[in-house]
Amino acid sequence: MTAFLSSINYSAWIVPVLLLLPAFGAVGLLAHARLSAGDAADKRWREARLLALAFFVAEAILSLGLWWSVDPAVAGWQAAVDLPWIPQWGIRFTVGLDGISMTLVLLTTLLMPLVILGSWTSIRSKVHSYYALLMLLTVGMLGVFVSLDLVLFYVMWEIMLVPMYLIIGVWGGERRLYASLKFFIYTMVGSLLMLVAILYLGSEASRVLGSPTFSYDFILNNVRLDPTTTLWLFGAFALAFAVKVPMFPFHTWLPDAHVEAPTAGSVILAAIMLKMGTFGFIRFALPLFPSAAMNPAVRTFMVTLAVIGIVYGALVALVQPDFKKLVAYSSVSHLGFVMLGIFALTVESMQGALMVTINHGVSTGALFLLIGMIYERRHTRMIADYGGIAKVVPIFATILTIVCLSSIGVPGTNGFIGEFLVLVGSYKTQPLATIIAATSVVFAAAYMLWALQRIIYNPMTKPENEGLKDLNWREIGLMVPLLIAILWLGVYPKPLLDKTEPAARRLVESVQTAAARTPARATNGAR
Amino acid sequence: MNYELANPSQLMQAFAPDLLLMGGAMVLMLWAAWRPESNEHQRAVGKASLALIAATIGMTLWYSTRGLSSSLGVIAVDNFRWATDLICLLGAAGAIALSMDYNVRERILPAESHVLVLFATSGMMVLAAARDLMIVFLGIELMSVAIYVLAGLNRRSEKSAEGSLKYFLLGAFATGFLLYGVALIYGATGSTNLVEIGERVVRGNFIGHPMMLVGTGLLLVGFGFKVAAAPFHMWAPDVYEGAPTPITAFMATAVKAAAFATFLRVWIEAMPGMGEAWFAPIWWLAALAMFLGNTVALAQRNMKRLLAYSSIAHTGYLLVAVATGTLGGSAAFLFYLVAYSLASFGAFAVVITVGREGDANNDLSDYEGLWSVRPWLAIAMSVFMLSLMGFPVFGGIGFFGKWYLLMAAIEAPRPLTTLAIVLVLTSVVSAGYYLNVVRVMFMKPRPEGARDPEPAGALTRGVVLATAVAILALGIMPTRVISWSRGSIPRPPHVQAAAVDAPR
Amino acid sequence: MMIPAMTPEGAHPLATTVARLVWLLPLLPLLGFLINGTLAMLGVAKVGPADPSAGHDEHAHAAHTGGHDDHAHHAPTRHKFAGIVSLIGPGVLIAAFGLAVACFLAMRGVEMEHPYIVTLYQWMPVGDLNLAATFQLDQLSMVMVLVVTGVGTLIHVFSVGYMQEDPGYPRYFAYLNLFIFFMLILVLGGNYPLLFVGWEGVGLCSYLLIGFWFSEKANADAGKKAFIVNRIGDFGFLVAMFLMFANLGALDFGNVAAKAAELPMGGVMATTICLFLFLGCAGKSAQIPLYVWLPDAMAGPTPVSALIHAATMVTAGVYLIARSATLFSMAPTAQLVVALVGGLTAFFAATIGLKQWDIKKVLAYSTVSQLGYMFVAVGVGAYVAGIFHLVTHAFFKALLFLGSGSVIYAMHAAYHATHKHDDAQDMRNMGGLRKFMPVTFYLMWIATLAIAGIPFFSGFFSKDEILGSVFARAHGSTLADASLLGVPGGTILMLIYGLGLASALMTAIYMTRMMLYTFHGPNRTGEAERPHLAEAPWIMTGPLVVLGALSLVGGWLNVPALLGAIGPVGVLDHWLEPVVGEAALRTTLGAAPHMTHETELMLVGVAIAIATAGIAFAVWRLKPAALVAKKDAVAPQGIDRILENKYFVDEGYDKGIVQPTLDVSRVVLWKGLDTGIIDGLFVNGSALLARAIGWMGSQLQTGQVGTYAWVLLIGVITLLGAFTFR
Amino acid sequence: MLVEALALSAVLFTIGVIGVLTRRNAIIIFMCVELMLNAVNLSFVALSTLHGATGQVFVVFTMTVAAAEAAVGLAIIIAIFRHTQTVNLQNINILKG
Repeated sequence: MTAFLSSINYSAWIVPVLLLLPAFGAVGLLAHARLSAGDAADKRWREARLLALAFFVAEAILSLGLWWSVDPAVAGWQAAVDLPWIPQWGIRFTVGLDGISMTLVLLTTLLMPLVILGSWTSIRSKVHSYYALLMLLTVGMLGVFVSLDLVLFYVMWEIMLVPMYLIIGVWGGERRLYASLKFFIYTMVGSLLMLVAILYLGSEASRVLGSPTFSYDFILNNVRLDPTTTLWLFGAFALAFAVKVPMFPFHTWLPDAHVEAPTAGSVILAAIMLKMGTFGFIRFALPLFPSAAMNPAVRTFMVTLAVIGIVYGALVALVQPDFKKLVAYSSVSHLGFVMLGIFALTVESMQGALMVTINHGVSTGALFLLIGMIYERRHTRMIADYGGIAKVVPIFATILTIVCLSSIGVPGTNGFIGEFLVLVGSYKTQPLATIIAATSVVFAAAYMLWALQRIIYNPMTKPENEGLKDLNWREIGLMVPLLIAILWLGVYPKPLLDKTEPAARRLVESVQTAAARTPARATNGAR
Repeated sequence: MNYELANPSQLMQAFAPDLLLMGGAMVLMLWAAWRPESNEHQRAVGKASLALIAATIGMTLWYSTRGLSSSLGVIAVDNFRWATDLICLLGAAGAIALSMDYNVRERILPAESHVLVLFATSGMMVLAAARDLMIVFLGIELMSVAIYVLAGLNRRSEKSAEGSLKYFLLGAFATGFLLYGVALIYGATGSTNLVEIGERVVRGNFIGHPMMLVGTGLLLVGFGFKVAAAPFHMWAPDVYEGAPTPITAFMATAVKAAAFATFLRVWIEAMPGMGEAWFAPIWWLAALAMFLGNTVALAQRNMKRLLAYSSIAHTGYLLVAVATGTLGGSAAFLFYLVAYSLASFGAFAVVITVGREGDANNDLSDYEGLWSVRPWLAIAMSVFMLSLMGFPVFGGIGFFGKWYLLMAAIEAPRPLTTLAIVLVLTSVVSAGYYLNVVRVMFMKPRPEGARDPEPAGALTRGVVLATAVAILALGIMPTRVISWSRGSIPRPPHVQAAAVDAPR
Repeated sequence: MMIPAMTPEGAHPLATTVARLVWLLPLLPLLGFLINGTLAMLGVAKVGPADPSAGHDEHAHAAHTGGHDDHAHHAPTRHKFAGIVSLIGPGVLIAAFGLAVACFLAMRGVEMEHPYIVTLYQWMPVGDLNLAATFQLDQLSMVMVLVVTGVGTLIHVFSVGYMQEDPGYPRYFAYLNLFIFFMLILVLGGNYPLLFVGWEGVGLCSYLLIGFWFSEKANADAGKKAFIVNRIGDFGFLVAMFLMFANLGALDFGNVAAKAAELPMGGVMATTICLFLFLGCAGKSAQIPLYVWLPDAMAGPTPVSALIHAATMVTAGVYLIARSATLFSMAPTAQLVVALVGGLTAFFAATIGLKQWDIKKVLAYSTVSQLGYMFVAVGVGAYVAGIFHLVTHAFFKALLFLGSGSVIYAMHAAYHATHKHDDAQDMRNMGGLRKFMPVTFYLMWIATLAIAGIPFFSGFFSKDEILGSVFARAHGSTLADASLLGVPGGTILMLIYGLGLASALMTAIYMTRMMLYTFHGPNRTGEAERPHLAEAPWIMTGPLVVLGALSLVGGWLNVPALLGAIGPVGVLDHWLEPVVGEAALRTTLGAAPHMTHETELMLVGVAIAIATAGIAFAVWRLKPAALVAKKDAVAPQGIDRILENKYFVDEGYDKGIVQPTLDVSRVVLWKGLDTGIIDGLFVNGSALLARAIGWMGSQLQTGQVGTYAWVLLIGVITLLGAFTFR
Repeated sequence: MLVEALALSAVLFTIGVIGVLTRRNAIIIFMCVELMLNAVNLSFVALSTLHGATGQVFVVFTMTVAAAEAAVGLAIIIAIFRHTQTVNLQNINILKG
């Protein structure tokens, strides 16, 4: 495989192609919308979704080669491309991958076809725009993972907002207007401050280099700032990422966005977009500002927020009447684990954080897909409207049970591996926080199983549920890869762990040594 | 070539593009008045005006490529002037193009309306060229008097008349302050030439001179009024709402650009030595304009008023560039002016398209579900809104405009980091109303019984398309505009002499 | 994985025997699970239409029997896949048991100094945590494997009869197979995390099987409760693992034991780890304060209660402590806690058992009580005694449960035949069943005598060994030297001994009470139903007979020296010596506990006397003839009421923990903090603030030129002020 | 002499400003604005004794501009009068908010 890939010079073009293909897809869909204007609505709809699926499948297949072509052990960026963009400002189109971003890119590309299949029948209005927006969204998401220029990163970071805003706002639920605006503005508050910080970093880098640059590598290796400035810049980056993660107390956009978004929106939000936040911490906030990240006060603060998020998210999830909202709060809890793992800063916890990142993508993505399926049949997300449906939809019930177990972190599923690694690694540096975080194993079981019981078990009290139809082949088929991932990662996570291990180790070591070099003390220096 | 301005014929040559427009406008005025009022005549004059503007643009472009310069005199011959001219001329062309359709709909028959735009534009070109406070005053008045009339052009509309009256009275009032400021500066320095003032301020250490201080302050009031900076902005929403929409677009872009350009030139050439004095006031003016413009816009339902407050907010953003006092700031200023003008003009063009006779259908609710009936129009409007918001890619060049401003603010010798943060935070507030427009168009259903917007004229459609495409294209590839704005910054002789850092 | 350097894998004597197939042991039930699970899905699933958003098919639910066949085993017909499932479900277990026996024989055949460790693959190779999936086969896990597969096989066979008419038949066997798979992972896992996989896996199966008839809310509730309470324990287990990894640097048994032995005796670290581990054990093995789930778990099918909630899963905690013997031997204080909690649980559960009417509830509390005994044993460092009781208990308690299952089966069949809806598990509705089901009757009496501790039945030996160990250690051990909250260890051990005796007495009483009310006296089932009462089919009585035999002779596994005359002394002692011997010696200060024959005889005498007295008291005091059927019974008063309601512990937990948690989450956290403060005050509040400012600003815009001029002038004055007064 | 002239100019300017702020009639307000301009003219003339002819030139410009403004202004006032039948600014406020 490796030989084949190098024979077609795969790494030289794959990243730009992955970014461009969905953009062309969007254009293609709009062109189709224009060309087929006279056709019957049903035919247009069928063709549009097929076209979208084709594009996303092509994207997924193309991206698969990354698994072989990216060698995690190599220290530099792989599949890197560096082109000039705005020379006057030193802004370049610099992209590249390491083991961490490669797994996230694959998560994105592999999940997207499933997302399309997930909304195969539920989206019927303005389908062309819908799929075009999904494609633009994909460009942004992939762009964030591959960008190695701070401005390029910011641009990619921002362009995700508009498609998601529209997806929630146009195809969403009853309170979609409120939720979409909240989502947009919440995210923007954080990211605009990050913009100022990026500019500041860039101006410092330009001073060092003598010509303008926003290169990630250059800034990483050459820009040294005084501790106070570092703290401020870290704060700006951290706020942007913390909103996206979302960390307590910046999480309140998430339940609304999740609940109101259509299935595809919820899946993408949970599975990929939240990961941008944690990825941002891993790629930018920590390595660029090690002294701030390792500052005991900052670290304690972040770990505390993470742990509050874990327990708080679980407790609030416990009492949600709406299943989507429950899953949303459970995301707050799960992402808290990621943040704990990142800021505990051991190889184990970092690997665990990455594992939870992937797992949450798979499990919560699957949960939202399942909710979407049952919503399509019953048009309600209220837990109380269900009950006892395992009798009429046994396939659905079985899959839901497995996915819930994965979300709870039952051993044998992927969820366990991630949480265990985070906790076992974090205990070395953050014992108290870890113990508090570990209590969530109880709460997670409580909210998930209670909800599960009220949905698929118990007596069937609602006559509307008696006619429910079980999953069809398409739905089963799209769940199968997710179930396989859940079990595979739970039983044999080594291949994935191997891919991220070198990068995680490098990150931990570099942050530790860099922080040791510049002792983090709050001085009354500059600005 | 270097014009010797003391020589009248060379002065004439240096002033040629302006003279072309003025002369042409006078001829057209005669022609316009010659024939009875009719739609056809109005259109014909409009076309002729467009041709005249095209000729002037051509001449300006030609001049701008010749590497001209001049001796010290009443007018400047530099790239900043040509750049400002181009922005204003394009604005005028757009305004006339929009007017030709709009006037038919609103039954505004006088053909002179287009010529008045030309007169206002020649005032702007005078402003762009002015290197003497006398010329500045003259330019401002030439521009303003024409705009007073244009604002009241729709004689059927009481709103139009009221806006015009308000603008006139307050404008004259503010002119009084401006003029008094000029007099005091003249009294303090003994000159009205900008470069001379600049040199004397530095040489004579006028920083603590009360007359100079009060004069500068009053001058700032005058400019503040023209660019609609808070708290001198009160006229703007009313006048913008009352004026015929193409004229509103003209005011929001060309008028603002010209006033700002001369403001900037005065500040760069005459006021560097006063930096200590004006830094804090301009800082606060910028902050107040951003804050007030963006918050009050949240409360607006009328699109024209909303865009008026938005333009007040953008005045605040541009003031950030002025506050930097650097060459980088000037480049950012020009770049932003382009970005803002494109988006603002496009937005007003959409307002015209959605609007109906009697300047109706300007309420936000009239935009509900626009996507389902006029998808491309809705998409274009979203591009304009996102561009005004400063959003990357979908907002095109608007993002880089903000980017440039922020970069200038952070890299200034006296970093405006706090102001930069105020800028981004008020941008967040602005998302509240810009996105609201997008949301109304895309996410609300079309109300029962709402009539579809009438098909727009070719010219109007052309303006919408051109601005939208320009915004998006320049948003991907802004390098040309960056080079252009960098090459067009005002460089007064004494600044040129000093080795100055290249702007980024 | 840090494979202990002392046991190079290939060189192990077992590596050349059949034991190298140890990985096949769990694989067999997993295979069964996969097949049965697939059959279960095929049996019920009906794939939906391609477009699910199309309108409901009104007649669709006609295909199902709807949600009304709650107790599905009322359905008359057998499942269409019943045949193949009956073959595969017990089949894989028989195969596994055969393999286990072969391994056992192989192990007997070789000289084994170190555990046999098979590395399957690298599991979590992360940083310092080099975890591999390994199986550890040694004498201890061998015993457990034999119990699990042996008793498991019998219960699978029994289930073929018991569940034959249930529509969820393949699903039942799928779960049961899965349970055995996880149980084998638990006992074979070579490190704590892998053990934990099995640990949680069996919990999961327990959850699924308790809620097997999920259409009844009580059953689903019970399953959920079991899982959540277990998770509280698992929290402790997890923290213990974190502590081990952080302080001992390893998570596999070999290295943990090696490192633990280097810890300071009685140090904080060892004690903390052990206490957290014990929290895990308390959850899984239903000890105070986490025992509450086990009685509720009786909602599951009775064979499940026998397998999971009596014989195997619930004893995992005992196994875990025996497995961690070295660690515990370094922490006498923790051992005292274990033993004391065990003793208290034994006593406490026994008191509740005295007044229960549900036959399975009696057995459930009895199980809790007996588990307490086992913890007393492993707590005081008598690991062999604990495992011994584990094994004998597996025999007689499985027998009791299956017997009660057979009774319930008969009762059900009778009620079903007459379409009567009454409680088939309440002893007040039974009575005099002896003449209807004699086989069950005799076998259950064997088990009763065994559990009561009547000499020469299996329970006598194991229980006696436990009590003797406690007594011995009270008079010389690290425990006696340690203290708990200032109370000397010796005193506590004597208290535990006392609790043990009292529990033994009560055990005899409540077991006799159960037998009397069920099988003796007049029958209270009802006139119409009586003719339908009958003995269960051979497929159910067969396993009972085997278990009966084991309950009779199980004691010979570890005959005390005192009774050396009746058989080989201390077989189990010798067998487990390589695993727990060193740790046990450390507790007893390096010497085997020594007691004079007189003391020993006295202890045995006391035990026999108490057991006999208990039975006699019950027979003397209880009058089965005076009992009335459940529907005619009057509510109990006073202490009876408290006991029958289990000291209101469940209600207390609900009021004291569950409801406050829910209320705080809902009112304070969600509505208050989340929706109120963060979202309302800060998020929407700031949006509202901006809007309010905007509104105020627009109010300033009065439309009056005068106002505008004034504002302008104020601006002018301010600006001039700023220019002139800097 | 210069100081007195400048002071008079300032006083006249202030009177003009006060007039603008206090009067309600559009025409009178406009006349107050003219007063402000002429006050400035006085300053120019006075200052030109100090700095040369530039100030006097400026005055000519100002007067010209003021005349043009007056022409346009009166036309605008007539236009509004046709709509509202009043030139009292208190009654002219349909544009607000």
